[in-house]
Amino acid sequence: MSRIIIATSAGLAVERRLVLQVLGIGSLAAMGLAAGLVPRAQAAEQSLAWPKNAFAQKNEAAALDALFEKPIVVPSDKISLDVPEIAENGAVVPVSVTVALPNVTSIALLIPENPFTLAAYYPIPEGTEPSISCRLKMAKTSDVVTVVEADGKHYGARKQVKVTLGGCGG
Amino acid sequence: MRLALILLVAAVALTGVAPARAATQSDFETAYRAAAEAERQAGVLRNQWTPTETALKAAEKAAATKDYDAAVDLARRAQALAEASIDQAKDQDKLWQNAVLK
Amino acid sequence: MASTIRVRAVAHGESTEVQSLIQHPMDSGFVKDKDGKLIPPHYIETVTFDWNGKRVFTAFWGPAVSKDPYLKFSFKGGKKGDTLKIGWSDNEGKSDETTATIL
Amino acid sequence: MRMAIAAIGRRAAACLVLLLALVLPPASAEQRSDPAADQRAFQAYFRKAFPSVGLNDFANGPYAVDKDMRKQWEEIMQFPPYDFALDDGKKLFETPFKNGKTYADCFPQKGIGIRQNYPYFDRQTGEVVTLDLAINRCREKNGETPLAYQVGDMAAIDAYMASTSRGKPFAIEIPDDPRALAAYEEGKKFFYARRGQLNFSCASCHVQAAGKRLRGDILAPALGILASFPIYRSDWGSMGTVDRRFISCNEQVRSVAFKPEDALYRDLEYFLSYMSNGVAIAGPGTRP
Repeated sequence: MSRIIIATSAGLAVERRLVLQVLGIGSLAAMGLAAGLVPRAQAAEQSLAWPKNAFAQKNEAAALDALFEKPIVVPSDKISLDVPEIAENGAVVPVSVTVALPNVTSIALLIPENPFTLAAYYPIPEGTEPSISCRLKMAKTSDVVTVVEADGKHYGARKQVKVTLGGCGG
Repeated sequence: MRLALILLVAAVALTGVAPARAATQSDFETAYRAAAEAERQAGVLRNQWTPTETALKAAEKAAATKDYDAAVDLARRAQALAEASIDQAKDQDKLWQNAVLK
Repeated sequence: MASTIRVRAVAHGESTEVQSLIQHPMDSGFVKDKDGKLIPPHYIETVTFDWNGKRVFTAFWGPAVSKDPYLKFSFKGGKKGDTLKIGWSDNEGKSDETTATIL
Repeated sequence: MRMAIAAIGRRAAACLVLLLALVLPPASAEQRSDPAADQRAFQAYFRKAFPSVGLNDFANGPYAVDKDMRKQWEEIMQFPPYDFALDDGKKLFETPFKNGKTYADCFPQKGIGIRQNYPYFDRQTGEVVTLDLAINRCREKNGETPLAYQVGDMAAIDAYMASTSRGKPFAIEIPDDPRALAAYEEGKKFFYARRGQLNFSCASCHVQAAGKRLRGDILAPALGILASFPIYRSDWGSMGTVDRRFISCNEQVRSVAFKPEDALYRDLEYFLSYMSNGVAIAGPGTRP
């Protein structure tokens, strides 16, 4: 109920952000201060086991809920998500994320059109740059979504990658 | 035009013959032998097609289940494909020169 | 048996850039073999990087990470000659680890 | 007197040539064979079609002609997936056979930096010898079983040998020997002749449609196409040799492929490599 799917266009993003603030207050009230009372270090430690439940989810909302406990994801232009427009091969799609936000504690990568949505989750310890590159498989054309946790808040960015049938060429 | 005529004749022949009597093992063997021979010739020209091989195998399979109608059909298809590949090889034996970068 | 892990760690001023490549099939569980049977999922779940006993990076992966997975990140600290310890473990309980010298 | 004999001889020779021309029309095609002229026309075509691509960059196939693909490739090349094969290949290459000899003993310059000279025409046996064939002959000569072509150890050894030749331009020679010219012509014909139910030639994709998209892929220009071999193809998820590529290309146009190292494939490799003389070896490489 409190989660917002990230918008792609800037205009929509602003609109959503206003909505978010309203919802944000609501959800904060609903949850009480419990979440805020968990010290960051402890939260980081807890996250250091492979998040089995999150990796088992088959849609974006469920995966994010499992990973972050109903996060409010705000689109952010401080996240640069670098993916190809057209994947040369869906089996190997280079993905890079660089975040220009302070106190980043994790970076998650999701591919909503894949059988399992969550592709990779990177807790970022203190002293490690909030910037990663890896290669992911994509079953078909989909958005690649990144959700970044920073100062206990959640920020997102997404971009579409077209995956076409290969099998020839070279 | 000629192709249309051939097809027409073939269609008439098929509709005329097929319902009259089901294909026998010997029909299959005749059709298969002809197809295999055409495919062998394509092999000599080093120009076999994979769909021909697929059709030949499917024909064998159909014959093994005694579905001779299907087996004959598949063998004839294999023969047509093999003959097309032979034609291709013979045509390309000269035509390839037109494609050479000069 | 050669290591399944390749690491290139280079110190640039205050931080160290780490790139790694791990030899692993990363089978998704959705691909069929030649006989049409599904290849069961087999993928790395966790990769860890330690520098001077400090955990500088953890990767949690699912089956959507590509075969022979590649990873790049940077951490503050690390200098030429320091060692980096890298380890992975997969969903079948297999694992490997190696050490690399920062260049 | 001597002049008369010479005159008769000349006339007889002329008759013989005429007779031969009548009896053996295909021989005239071979007589017209001019590999050097073919090569000039071939390279000029691609240089004109892709004016911004440097000669050596043709080795990089689709990545030379498409910006978005190139960016993905550069990212992949930060840690190329053929690294494991390269290391395996070096180890295999350096491991002695049971008789104590090594691959190095079979090759000129101990096998280092020679990839650009393959395939070559062997005047003793009258056939085209590719690097892969030479590797297996080396094994057999030393009492070892030949390796399977296309993948695995063969691709790994290729990868290592190619890596020692990086930057060295293809330098294929076609000796003045009718058998060598015949092999070259066979390869050339194979390249340009349409085959398979889809009626494609190698040239349909890699000349006429080079640089264009076919389904999800960008088709590599034929010039320099073998300079990056062996390749790690993401589509295969593994390494493959020239044979593997030829066989998969043939199958894609629904043509029954030949066995690896079939004389036709060796001739094709001979032709294609000769067309790419001057393009530097860049293997091993990666492809989508």
